[in-house]
This record gives sequence, structure tokens and C-alpha cells, in this order.
Amino acid sequence: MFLTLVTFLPLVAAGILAFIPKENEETIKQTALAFAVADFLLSLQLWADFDLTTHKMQFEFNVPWIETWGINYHVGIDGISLLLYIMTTFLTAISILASWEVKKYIKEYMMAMLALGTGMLGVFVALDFFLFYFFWEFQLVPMYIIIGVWGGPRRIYAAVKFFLYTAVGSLLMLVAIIWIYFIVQDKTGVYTTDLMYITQRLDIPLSTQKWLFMAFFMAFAIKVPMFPFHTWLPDAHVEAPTAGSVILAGVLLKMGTYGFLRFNLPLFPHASNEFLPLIAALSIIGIIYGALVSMVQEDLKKLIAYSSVSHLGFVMLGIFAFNHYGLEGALLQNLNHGLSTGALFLIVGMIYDRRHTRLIKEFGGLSKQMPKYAICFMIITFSSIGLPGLNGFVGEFLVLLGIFQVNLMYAALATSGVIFAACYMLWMFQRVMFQELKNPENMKLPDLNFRELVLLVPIIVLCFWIGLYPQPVIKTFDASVAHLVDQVNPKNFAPGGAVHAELKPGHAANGKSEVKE
Amino acid sequence: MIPLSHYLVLSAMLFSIGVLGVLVRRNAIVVFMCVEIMLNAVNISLIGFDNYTDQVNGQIFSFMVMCVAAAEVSVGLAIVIALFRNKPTVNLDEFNLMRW
Amino acid sequence: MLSLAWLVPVFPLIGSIVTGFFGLRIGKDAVGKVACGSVALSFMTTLIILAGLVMLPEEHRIYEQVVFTWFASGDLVVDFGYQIDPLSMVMMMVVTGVGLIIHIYSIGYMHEEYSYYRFFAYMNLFMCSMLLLVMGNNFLLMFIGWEGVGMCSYFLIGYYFEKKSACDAGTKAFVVNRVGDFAFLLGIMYIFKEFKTIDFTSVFAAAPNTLIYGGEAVTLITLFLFIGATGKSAQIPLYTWLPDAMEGPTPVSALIHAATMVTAGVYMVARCNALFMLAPMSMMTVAFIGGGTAIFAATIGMAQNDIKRVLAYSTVSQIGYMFLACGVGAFTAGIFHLVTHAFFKACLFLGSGSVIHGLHGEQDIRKMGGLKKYQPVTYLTFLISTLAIAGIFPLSGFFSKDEILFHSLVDGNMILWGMGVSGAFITAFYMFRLVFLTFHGESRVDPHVHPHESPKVMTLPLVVLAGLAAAGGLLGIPLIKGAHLLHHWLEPVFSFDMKAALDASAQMMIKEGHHVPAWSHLLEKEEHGLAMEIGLMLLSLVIALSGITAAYFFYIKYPTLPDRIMQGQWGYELVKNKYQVDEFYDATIVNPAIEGSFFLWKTCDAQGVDGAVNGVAKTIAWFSDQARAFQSGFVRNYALFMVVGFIGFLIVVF
Amino acid sequence: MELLIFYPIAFVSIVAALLVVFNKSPIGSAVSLIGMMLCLAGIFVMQKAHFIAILQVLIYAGAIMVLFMFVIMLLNLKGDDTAAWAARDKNKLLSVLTGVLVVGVLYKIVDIATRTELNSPAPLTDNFGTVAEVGKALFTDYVLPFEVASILLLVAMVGALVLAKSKVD
Amino acid sequence: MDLIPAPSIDLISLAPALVLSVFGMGVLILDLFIGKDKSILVFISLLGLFLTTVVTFAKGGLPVYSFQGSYVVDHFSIFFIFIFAISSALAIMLSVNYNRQENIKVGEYYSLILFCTVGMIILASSTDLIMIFLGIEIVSICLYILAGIRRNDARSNEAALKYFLLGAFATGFLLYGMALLYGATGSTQLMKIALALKTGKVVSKPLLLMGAVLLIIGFGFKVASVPFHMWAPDVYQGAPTPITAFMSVGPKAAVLASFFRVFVHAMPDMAESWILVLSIVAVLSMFVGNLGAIAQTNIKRLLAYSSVSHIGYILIALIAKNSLGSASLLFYLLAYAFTTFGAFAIVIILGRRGDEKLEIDSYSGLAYRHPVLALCMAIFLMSLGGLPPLAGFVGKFYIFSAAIKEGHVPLVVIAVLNTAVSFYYYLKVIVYMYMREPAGEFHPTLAPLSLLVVAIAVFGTLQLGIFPGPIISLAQQ
Repeated sequence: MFLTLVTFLPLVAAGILAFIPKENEETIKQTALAFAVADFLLSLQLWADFDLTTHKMQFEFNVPWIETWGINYHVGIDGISLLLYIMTTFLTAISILASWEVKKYIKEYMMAMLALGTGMLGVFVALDFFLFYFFWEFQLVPMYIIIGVWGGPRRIYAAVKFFLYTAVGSLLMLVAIIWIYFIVQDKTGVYTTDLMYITQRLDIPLSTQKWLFMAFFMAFAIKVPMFPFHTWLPDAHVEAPTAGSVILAGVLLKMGTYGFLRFNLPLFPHASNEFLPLIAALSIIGIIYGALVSMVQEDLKKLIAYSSVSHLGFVMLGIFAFNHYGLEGALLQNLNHGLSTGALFLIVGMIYDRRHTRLIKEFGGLSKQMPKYAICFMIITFSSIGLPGLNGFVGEFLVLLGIFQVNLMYAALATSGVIFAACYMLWMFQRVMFQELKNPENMKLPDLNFRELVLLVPIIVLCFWIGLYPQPVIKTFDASVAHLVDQVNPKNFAPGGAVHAELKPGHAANGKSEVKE
Repeated sequence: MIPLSHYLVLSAMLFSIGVLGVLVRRNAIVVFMCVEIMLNAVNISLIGFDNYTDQVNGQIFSFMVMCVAAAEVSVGLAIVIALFRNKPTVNLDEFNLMRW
Repeated sequence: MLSLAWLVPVFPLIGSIVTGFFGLRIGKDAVGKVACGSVALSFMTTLIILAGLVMLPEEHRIYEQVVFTWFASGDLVVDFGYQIDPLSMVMMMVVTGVGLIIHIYSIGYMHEEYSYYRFFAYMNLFMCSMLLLVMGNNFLLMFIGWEGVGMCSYFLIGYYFEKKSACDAGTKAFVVNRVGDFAFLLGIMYIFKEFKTIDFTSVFAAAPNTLIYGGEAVTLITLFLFIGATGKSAQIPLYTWLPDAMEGPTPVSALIHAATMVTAGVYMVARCNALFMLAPMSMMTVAFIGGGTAIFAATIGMAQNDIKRVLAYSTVSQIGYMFLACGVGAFTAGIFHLVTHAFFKACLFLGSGSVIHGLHGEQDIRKMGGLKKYQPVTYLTFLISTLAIAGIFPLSGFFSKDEILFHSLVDGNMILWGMGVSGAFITAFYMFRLVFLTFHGESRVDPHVHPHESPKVMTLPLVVLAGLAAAGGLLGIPLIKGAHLLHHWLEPVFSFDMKAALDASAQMMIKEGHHVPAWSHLLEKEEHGLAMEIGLMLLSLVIALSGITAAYFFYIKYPTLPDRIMQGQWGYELVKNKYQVDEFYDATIVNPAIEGSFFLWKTCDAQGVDGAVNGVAKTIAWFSDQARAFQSGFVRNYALFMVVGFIGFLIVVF
Repeated sequence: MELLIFYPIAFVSIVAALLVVFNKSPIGSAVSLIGMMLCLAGIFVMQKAHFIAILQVLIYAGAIMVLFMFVIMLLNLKGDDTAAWAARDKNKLLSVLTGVLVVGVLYKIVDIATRTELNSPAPLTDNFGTVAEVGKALFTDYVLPFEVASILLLVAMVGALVLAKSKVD
Repeated sequence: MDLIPAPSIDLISLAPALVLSVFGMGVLILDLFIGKDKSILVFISLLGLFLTTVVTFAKGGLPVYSFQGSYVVDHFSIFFIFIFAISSALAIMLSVNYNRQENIKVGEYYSLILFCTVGMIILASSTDLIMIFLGIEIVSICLYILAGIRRNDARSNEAALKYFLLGAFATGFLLYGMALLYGATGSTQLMKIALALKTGKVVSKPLLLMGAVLLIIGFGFKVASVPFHMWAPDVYQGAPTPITAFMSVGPKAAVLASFFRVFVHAMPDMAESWILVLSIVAVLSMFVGNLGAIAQTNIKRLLAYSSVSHIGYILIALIAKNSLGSASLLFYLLAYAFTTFGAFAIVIILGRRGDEKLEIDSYSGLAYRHPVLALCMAIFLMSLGGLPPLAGFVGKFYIFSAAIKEGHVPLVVIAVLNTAVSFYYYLKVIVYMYMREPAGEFHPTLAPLSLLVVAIAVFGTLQLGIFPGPIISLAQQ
């Protein structure tokens, strides 16, 4: 119940905002921020109460929703989702604060932002296929509106592309969900969309697994985005307002990787193993390709967007290493990417607010004019590069270590990403912050103000924290990851495709009902 | 007795002529007449089947068809008249205000 | 006492934070004091630790201190822990000691700078990272330091960030280093795969029983590690960043690009001696790359006109010697040279800094000359260090270099030795070329510039370093038994039981069903006479002297000769242009990468991948137009379509 | 014997139907249509559906066709189809296609009809097709359709009124 | 002369149709005695619809067959009557203001809607081909008239003419199909047809197939499925907007009910042939509907094409031909009713006399002038697209479930891809409303009844989307 409260609090807040007259801009902003921060604090409480020793879902809440179909409102959280969840509340708060200077339709903006919050949180806690899909699609709309209304000049193109691209994938997933629904019904005679129940019982031949895997893969790979499906991302990032980009990079992309962890791996372990070469190849291409393309970008946001493609390649690779290091690395890298790329977008947004351009060639030598900005930018840049001691490194290392256990070649190719990361980030940093301060327009730029510092400092602190002492974070993953590793271990499924022996009848099966034919 | 197939063939031929008429004529009223040919053609089949199975359904059906035809004609011609008031033509090719 | 170890990197870190964040508020003096003070505290703590270590019995001279678990995943546990043993002790001493001196020097050298605080923040941060590098008890902690120093190096090279060349150099340094790091990371991962741990002690202890002598695993691991080392230590093929790194302020060059950071590779190879010893092929590679770099960089050094660049190439070359030593198994010699090199090269750099300072930023030796009368202290210290690097008895360089040459012949082969010796000749030549052109002869200084001696805060460090450069050789006096202090000190680290390792490998191979090759010859040690050693010493001395003489001949006696001879010679041009290696890399790697990336972006991404996506959209739009076109508005067309549909269905059904 | 009557009537009805389609003047078409309907009434008689045959004459040929004629006269439609008919040439492809289509349909239907094995109707009961028989069915088994048809006619009446009344509101 | 035995007439079964007919005639008569103000007629009509719904539940012990098995009251038909009542009521409510604005002062208007509803009820309850034919004709004739009711509007006329001619043409096919079906099976009653098919007492298989194909054409035309959809955009555009909304929901639902009965109930034993044809129709409908809609600039035409594509989805429910299929059909139609009426209500509200604001670009910036209207419109469009948590999504989910259960995965994949395409044009409208600056002024006619319709539609859309449970249970009976 508490989890539900935390999940829906932003939506409630959005509802409350609707009743504040739109002239009271300050009140609107403050209310929105207050709710977002409150939500963040409440979500921290979840972490405090979290039991690290079990992979089971916690804070579960399960009530029938559409009884005739066996659809439940089933939420819960485990080590895999907990920190993503908290990061979502965190970034929502950050994004709202980052949007303080939004000029037009501030009320609608804040409402969209908060509604988006609930949508994203829901995705991470939903333990029912239907509910998951519900949230998965639900969050599209506010994001679409945010990009489309408050975005840049090509915002409509970007927003529509974002929406359609994601929709195509998720609709295929819908087909797969329904398919699974009937497979389970055939096998157990129970109509249910309960994820926990299905995960334990789904036992399907490899050929079917492959199809289903592909359907889910499409949905998540587009969201991640993996290599050939990534082109919506640069457009969306470039056009989205700052906070939109932060959320997009910080949370939305994570929903894709989360989907792989929550659905593809446990549900189709055999197919996952079969598809490993393909996904590894795509991830590696993504890593290198993203980095190379990023290197020659002229627009800062586009550069960061492509760098996301590269970073998410690491995450995917870690996931498909199927071992403890890889998975934990991937999860950690998820958080890291959220923080550092989110912060990079904030940073770019700050300079954009001042100069109304993001073209690299317009800048140069800014560190002289804006030393505080330079320091923040520098730290985040290095965090993104994966400098040890900052957050990026541990995750990246674990991912690489994980994939190394699988295949030396994969690891070697992926590791080359660290070289390219240095290339594009540093080259960009050099051209923006270093060199001569030539452009007269840049000579009177004000340094960061208090609000902007408040935005960046927490992220920077987190970067250092995760970089220097990630143990609390990794521990949170531990039990769930261990379980997941077990699930995808080829030893645990028979050649025919049977999943695992762990079949506890009655567990998580409440609230299901037979459908009368 | 005349075999059923004779009736069916006649019915089919008349129906096709009706279809052809709808396709090739541009005068709304003539097109409508062609529709009537089609309905009539069907009646032959209906009663032919009746004949074959010794039932009354077909005749009732064709009775209803006549009702329907009458109703359609009254409405259809009313439409044509209403149309003609606004635009004095019944040439179908001149009615494409709405397209694409 | 040893438990104070964790403090050593903490002091500079605090110093860095204080100077970095509050530097502008507390003022320049305070910044200098804080920065130097923190390093001094570090140095003193190191001394205390040294004392503690010395007091331990020899075989127990290893102390591990785990501060906290950095991260753990599955069976991977990475501690944030320190390892104090003789090898890291040596490094800590060098780092904190030389570092302290250079910090003090910097107070004077950087005094005019506005962002003085920034400089010291970076420098302190560098100290912290470097100490982490040498003190870490596992590969990843070493890697933190490894990357940390790289980052600081990046910032310090790009310290004058308004100069594009400085920024470029910084970026280049970082990126090239990353190439090395890439391999280093792979090495670490490989090690973990084989050993399931990355702690130094466990890995090295388990190595002989885990890896087969000369096997694929160990060879790959060591090669990966060595590639990492070539990046950091500027060896072929990744040396190109170091000369460019001279864009940084001179103290930086002295500290990072001469004394400490660039030798980290040597440290790492030496640290992993237990692995390298198992991989003869890698050892050979190390030796040849080292020897090759030594002579290659030296030749480039002959034709450079920038005072710092000459020194930079000299550094590359000297590190080559260190690798040569490591490659032939003479790790002690390598470390010894590392130490002495730290002294004399730091002194040389600081001296050159003093010269530049005195000339208000002039770095071109063609615009110097005759400076010895303006800058006597600088001259003297510079000369001492030059003699040391040239290997003149009894200065430090003589001992360390000679030991390397000796081992390269005894444990290596004639080719390696030949490389070393010819390198030594060239070194002597170009170093004296530098001295002669800078301090001797006619003054070619720009008349507007009035050279002057540097302030005390700069010259004092020079003197200290010169003293060390002169006396450093005492650490490893050859020939006399027991006088080689360093050898004795490092014994516990570098004692590798080859016989046991081979036996273990043989057993593993038998277990795996492989044929065990004959390894017995590896254990035979050639006995060499004292006479040979002395002979070699004399020979190298002669060579050094001949190099100096040559330089004298060319640059003092007949100053016009070089130009006349060299002008238009392709060999000279080649050397002068640094063998066109940078251009080669640009043409084969950098430019294709950038052009390729543009291609990927503009063609593959925009037109290919995105083009496909938009193509789908366009196709749909096209179909949409077609679908619309059917909707002609004519009733009869609609009827026609119905009939067409009807026919279609008939065809389908029947 | 019956075939001798059937064929001529069928032939005439087909010709009349074709005339409806190909007659240039609407009046001509209408007259041909009446002819066709009368022929069909004959066919119905042959099928012993006397009641329907009567209705065919009364309602179709009588009431409905009169309405047609009336409207044609009212709107004074004549000849303006000729130009349109000529314009057909502009769209030759379409005409050819149409023709082919219709022939195709025809072929198919005829094919199916002849392939059915229903060659001889069952012997009919005596009162087949009589007014009494049909009327009885209409008021017992088919009373509902009959009533529904009344609604249909009511609607049509109202509709015709609404659409055709001259007052422009 | 022997008397004809009095037929057994089950008035209770007939009650909904009877009540409504009475009200229809009452409205017709009352119209003669009142003046220009027709609002009393609205009230009476709504009352009639309400009573109809009430008496629908009069019959117990379902299903009940009456009139020799040609009329049935079952859950299926009751649910449909419910849908009809809602759609007619909403249409009438929408009409009030629209008629005032467009100066349509025809009292018969309301009675025609009521009679049309009677036709729909008959259509949905009939299990006899003759009845079905008559039902379809009642519905069609009412619609011909209603489409052309703006007599002095050229578009309205043209719409009526096109609809009428093509409708009559299609009626010919339908009739022929019924005739052949009758001929092949010897009965016009669906149950007997099913029985004949089951026992193999079919006179001629080809004749049957031919009949089925012809029926598909007839029904296909009435529900506007490709390739018999071409009237739909033109007629939707030309007809008065409330009628457009009405047309795209109620009559379509009624025809679908009958479609379902004829094919799924009467011809399950020759399913493989008609499933093939229907699959083609469904796929074509989806593609042509969605592709056609993309290029539209007129909101009514856009919605028309969209409704074509929706027929494509709905036909999947027929193809599934299982119990889930019928339930999903019901649910989908109800969801579609709410959503479509909502969307058209907004269209009507935004228009005013002489400026109907039918071009999509006239919606530019609506969200900033009338955020609530824009939000409602967005909800309806997204529901049409099938986005959770809206009714359209649950409906689609339901239909896809039914199809996947029968193994029609490729069909469903095509459907979802089409859904994705459909998002494009729904989004286009939203883009105009939300992402463009206001181009002109808006003068929405915020009539209370129209707003009530919007409110009901929003409520229905959300209710069916978020808590569809009760309605699903109802549909599954």
C-alpha cells in the first residue's frame, strides 16, 4: 500500500495542481517541487525498510483488478527495481527544479511532469503484465507532450517519432503478452497475468520462446535504445526541454533495460541464451558506433544522446553476460548513466538557457568565465567517461568483467569503448570549456546560480559516493541478481525448454479466477 | 417442369445486367432502375428455390423485397428531388464535392 | 607505525580540496603552504612508515591495510586497501620526496599565475592518485590511481587551457593513455578470470600454480598489462603523447612526465614480475620494446630544438632503459634506474623551467646560449644532472644505467645490449648538445629579454635534486657484496622461484595431457666474471664520454658544422620530424576515425538507419496518398470497387 | 413444353433489362424496365407463385414504375445522359474493365448455378403460391416480418416527406 | 373458410422494439401539434430510449426464442440494445444544439432516430434472414434520410445520394446472398441453416459459398469495411455531425451483431472459407483505413477513415469466432461508442454556424484556449488509438486476446502494426491542439447537453479503461 502511495503521489499532485489558478506560477512550481521531493523522501523510506537478504518481491500489494481476466493490481519491488525506482523519484524532483525557468504553460508542464513520474514509477513496480503494459504506455503521453509542447524547433517531428517508435515496439510486446497469457492458461488452466506466477510456471518450447523473446526484445530494444533502433533518441533528446532530456536519459531508457531484466531473462531463459550472440553484437556495435558518431556531433545534446547509445550498449552487454558481475554491473551502470547523463543534460540546459544555442562551435573557453560550472561539468564529464573513483567506473568494470567471463572477443571490443568515450567527451569538453574565450557573447555569461548548484551538487555527491563506496548500492542488487543468474543459467533448464523446478503451487496465485467459456 | 438451374441462370444474368447498369450509367435514376433489376433478379431465385423445396419462405421474402423496393424508391426519388433542387442535374459524375 | 599508511594519500587529497575549493579565498601564500604542507606531511608519514617497514624482519616486510571494501560482486571483492612492501616503499619515497621538492619549486615558478590555486589543487590531487597507484593492494586500486594520475596529467597539461595546443596535448595524452588502459583493463579482467581475485598478494602467490609457463593465458595477461604500461610510460607505439605533454607548466613535466607518473608502467611491470617471469615471450617483448624505445626516442632527441621536448624524448628513452631492464628480468635494475632517473630528470626539468622562467617563457634552444653566466646555479645543477644521465662516474646514472646494460648482455642478448649501448652514446650526445646550446657559446637570446637567475624557492629544489642525482647511485653500488642496498631491499619482492614455477607448470601440463617441453636450460645461470662487469663499465663510460666529446665537437668547437652537414640530409629531416610518427598516426588512425565517424553519422545513421525509419514513414505516406487517390468522389467508382472486391473474393474462395 | 414458354419470356426479359441499361433516354429505360417486370411476372406465374406474380404487376410494374416515370417527368429528364454516355469514351479502360468484371461475375454465377444438381424441383403441393397460402404464412409464421415491414414503409413515407417537401426551412 | 390460427406473439420479447416504435410514432404525431421549439421531442425521445433499456431486462430465462425461432432475446442482444440506446441517446443529445445551430427544424428527425434504433434492435435480435434484411433496410433508409436531412446543403445531399445509391446496390448483393443461402440450406432461419450445415444437408456447396461471399459484401458495405468502405468518408463528411457520430456507432454495431449471428452462429461449419475472406477484409480495412486517415485534413473524414480501420479490428473478433470473440465485440463496440461520440461531440461543440471548424488545422492551439475540451479530445483520440488506461485499449486487448486464443497471431501482429500507424494521425490532431500556437479564435458552443455528452463519454472511456471488470463480466455472459 505504501508503495502504491509513493507511486501515485505524483499523479495526485498533478491533480492538485489542476486546481491552482495558472497565474500563481510560484505556487505551482513550489507545490510541484514539494510533492516531488516528498515523494523522493518517501521512496528512500522504501530503501530503508528493504530486506537485502531475499530476492522476493517486497512491499507487495495485490488486489484483483479485472477479475474476469485474472488481472490484478499487483505491485512490488525487489533489488532490481528498487534503486531505479528511487532514481526515478530523485530525477523527477531534479527535473522539476530544473524547469524553474520554463516560461510558457508552467502549470501544464508541471502536471505533465508529475504524471510522467507516476507512469515511470508504475513501470518499475508493476508485477502484472497488464499493469506493466498499462504504465508502459501511460508514461508515453506526458513525455510526448513535454517534448512536443516545450521542445525545440523540430519538436513535433521528434515527439511523434518518439511516440510512434516506442509504440511499435510495445504493441508487439502486447501481442506477446496475450500469447503468454493463453499459454499459461493452457498449461495451468488459470487465467492470469501475474508476472510472478507466470515466471514460475512458464514452460515453453524454444521456438515459441524465440518468438516471444523477439517481441519483448523489440519493445525494450527500442526503448533502450539498441543499435539499429536508436535513431529516435537523438531527435528526442535534442528537441526535448532540459528536464525532458534528463528524464528521458535518466529513466525512460532504463525502462528498456529493466524490461530485459524483468521479462526477457526470467521468462525466456533459453531463448536469451540463444540470442546472446546477436544481442552482444548489437550492443558492441552500439557501444562503438554510438561513440564514434558522438565524436563528430556538432550539437551538444546530440552528442550526449549518442553517447547514451554507447553507454546503454554496456548495460545491455552486462545483462546478457548472465553472470553476477555482468548483471550487477549493468544495474549499477543503469544508475550511473541516469545520474551522469542526466547531469550532462542539465549542464547543457544551463548553458542553453544562457546562450540559446547548443552548437559546440559557439562556445570555447567557458571555464574562464564560469569556473563553478566548469568544475561541475568536469566532474560529470569524467564520471561519464568512467574514471575510477567516480560512479561510471565500477559499473563499467563489472559489466566488462562479466562479459569477459563469457567471451574474450566481446570483452575486448566492448572495452575499446572506454577509449572512444574519452575521445568524444574530452574533445567536446575541450572545445566547450577550454581554448580561447573568443565569442564575445560568451564573455558575459553569469556563473551558476544557487538553484543550479542545488541541482548539480546532489548528483555530483552521488557520483562520488557510488564511485568510492558503491557497496550499499550493489548489496541492494545482490539477492535479486543471484536469483536472476540462477534463472538464466542453462543448467537450470532442460534442453526442451523447461524452466526450473521451483514450482511452489499457490504462491502469488491469489486473485485469479477462471473465465467462463 | 423447368429445372431450377434455368431460373438460377436467368436470375444471375439479370443480376449481372443490373450490376453492369449501375457501373456504366451516370443518370442517378437509371442507376437506381438498375438496382431494381438486381432486386427483381433475386426474386426469381428466391421463388425458384421455393419451387424446389416446396416452401413459402421465398415468396414471403420476395414480398418483403417488394416492400423494401417500394420504400427505397420513395426515399430514393425524394433524395433525387431534393438534390435536384440544389443542383439541377442527376448526372452522378457531377457529384464529387467530397472526395479523397 | 605502518597503520598510518592510509594517511599518506589523504593529506594531498585534503590539500587538493582545500586549494581547489577555497583557493581563491585563502590567497596565494596559503595555497602554496597548504599544498606543500600536505605533501610534506605525506612525505613525513612515508618516512615513518619506512621506519616501520625497516624494523620488520626481512621476510615479513609486507603490510596490507584494508580501509574498506570498495565493492563486491559475487566472488569479486575489491578492497580499498594498501600494500606496503619494499617496492611500494621505494615508489612512495620517490613520489613524496620528489613531489615535495617540485611542489616547493612550483611556488616560485607558478607565482605569477592567476589560477595558482587550480594548479596546486591538481598537483595535490595528482599526488594522491599517484600514491594510490603505488600503494594499492590490488589491480583495481592501482587502476584508480592509474586513471587518476592520467586525469591530473590531462588537467595539468591543459593547464593553459586557452592555448589550443595545450588542450590538444592534454586530450591526446588522455586518449592515448586510454588505449593503454584498455589493455590494462583487459589484463585485469583476464587475471580475475584465471585467479578469481585481483589482490596482488593472492595473485602472485597463486600464479606459478595457476598459469602454465609460457602458456597462452599468462602471455596474454602480461602482454595486456604491458600495453597498459606502454601507454602510461610512453613507450613505442604509444609514446607520442609525452612530447606534446610538454605544453604543461614545467613543474608538471618534472613531476608527472619525468619523475613519477610515466614510470608507473615500470612499477606495474615490476610489481607483476611474478607474472612476467612466467611469460618468456612477453619478457622478450618488453625488453625489445624498451630497448627499441630507448634508441628510437634518443635519436629524435638529437634533433629537437625545444628544450623541454629534448628532455621529453630523453625521458621516453630512459624509460625504455627501465623496460629493457625489466624485460631481461633485472627488475631491481629497472627500479634503480627509475629512482635515479626521477632525481636527475626532475632536476633537468626544473632546471629547464628555471631557464624558461629566466627567459620569460622562451623554450627554443636556438634562442639561448651562454646562459651560464646569468644562471650559475641552474647551470651547475643542470650540468650535474646531465652528467648523471649521460652515465658519468660516479653520478647516479652511471650506476643504474650500467647495471641495466650489464644485465641486458648477461640475461638478454647482444642485440639488446647493442641497443642499450648505442642509446647511451646518443643520450650523452644530445644531452650535451642541450647543455652546450643552452648554457655555453654565444648568447642568441632575444635582446629584449634579460635573463636572470631564478629565486631561491626555485634554485633550492634544484640543488637538492642535483645532490640526489649525484649521490643516488650510492643506493646500488655494484661489485661490492652487500653494498647494493636497493637490491637487498627489493629482494623479497623480486625473488621468484623459477624452478618451483616450472615444476608446477609441468604438473599442470601433464594433468591436461600436454607434452612438457624441456625447460632445464632456463634454470642454468651463466657465471660471469668480475672482469667482464668492470670491462663493461669502462666501456660504457667511454661511450658516454665519446658522446660528450662529439657534442662538444659539434656545438662548441665548430658550431656551424651541424647545419652544414645535416642540411638537406633525409636522415636528419626524418629525425627532426620525429620519424613522422604523429603524422602517420593522424593519417592512419585519427583522420580515418573522424572521417569514418562522419560517414557513420551522415550516411549510416542519418540516411541508413534513420533513413530506413523515415523511409518506412515515407512509404506509408505514399501509400496513404494512393489510398486517397482511389477515393475519387465518383459513386460509380465506388461501385466498381465493390464489384472488384467481389470478384477478388470469388477468386479467393473458389 | 414449359421450356417453350420459358425461353421466350426469359429472352425478352433479358433484352428488356439490357435496354434499361443501354437506352439513352431515362423514359426509355423506365419503359423497358416495366417490360422486364412484366416478363418476370410471367416467370413467377410459371413458378406457380401466383400471389407474387400479381404483386409484381401491381406494385412493381404499377406503383413503383409509375413513381419512376413521375419523377422523370417532374424533373424533365431527357437526353442529358447522352453527353455523359459519350463521355464514357474518355474512360475506355474503365469501361473495358467494367465489362470484363461483369462478364466475370456472370460467368461465375452461371457456372455455379449450372453445377448445382438441382435440376428438377420437388413435386409441389397444390396450394403452392396461392394468395391463401402465402397470406396464411404471412399472418402466422411471418407475422413479425410483416409488422416490421410496416415500420419500414412508415419510415420511408416520413423520409420521403421530409426530404421532398418543398418548404425550404 | 377456415380461420387462420392466431399466431403466438411474444410481446415481452418484442417489448423494446415496441416501446420504441410507440415513442417514435408519438414523437411523429406530437411534432404536428407543437411549434418551432422541438425540445419537448428530445425529452420524449430520451424517455423512450430509457424505457426501452428498462424493458429490455423484462425477459427472464435467457435465451428466449420466439416467432418460430426468428427472434431471440439473449444477453448478446440485450447488450446490443444497451449500446443502441446509449448511442441513440447521445446522438439525440448532440443533435439539439447542432440542429439549432444548423437550423434543422425537422421534428421527424428525432422520430427517425428512434425508428432507426427500432431497426437496430430488430437487427440485433433477429435470427431469420428475412428479419435481418428488413432490419437492415429500416436502419439504412433512416440513415439515408438523416444523412440528407440538411436539404439545402449540397454536401448533405450528395452524401445522401451516394449513400443511398451504393446502399441500394449493396442491398442487392446482400439480398442475393441471402437468397442463395436460403437456396443452399433450405431455410431462412439461422438455427436451421446451422443445423443443415452441420448435418451436411446442403444442396450445393458452391452456392453456399457464393451466398456467403455475397453476404460479406452486403454486411461489409453496411459496416464500411474495405473494399466496400468508399462511401464512408464522403457520407461521414456530408452528413450532419451528430448523424455521422450516430452512423459510425449504432447502426454499425447493429449490423455487426447480425454479421456475427449470421457467420459465427449460423455458419461455423464452413468457417475456414469465410474466415479467409474476412481476414482479407479485416486486413484491408485496417490498412486502407489507417493509410487513408493519415492524409486527411478534415476531422470528420479522418474519423471516418479511422472508423474503417476500427471495423478492421472488430472483424478480428468475428474471425476469432469464440466466446471471447463475441464478448470482445460487445466490449469494443461499447468502448467505441463512448469514444466516438466523445470525439464528435467535441467537433460539434467547436463548430458554429457558418464555421464548422472541420479542418484539423483550425484546431491549432486549442489546448491553450480551452484546455478541458482539448484534454477530452485527446482522451478520445488516444482511446481510439488504443492507449491505456482508456477504453479503446482494453477493447483492443480483448479482441487481440480472442484472436490469439484461436491462434491468429499474424493477424494480430498486422493489427498492432496498424495501431501504431493509427497513432500517427491521432497524434496529428493532438499535435495541432497542443503543439501549435492558436491560429484563430475559438467560439465553442458550450451547450449543456453537448457538454453532458462529453462528460458521459469521458466517464465511459475512463471507466471502461480503468475498471472494465463489471462490463467485461456482463459482456462475457
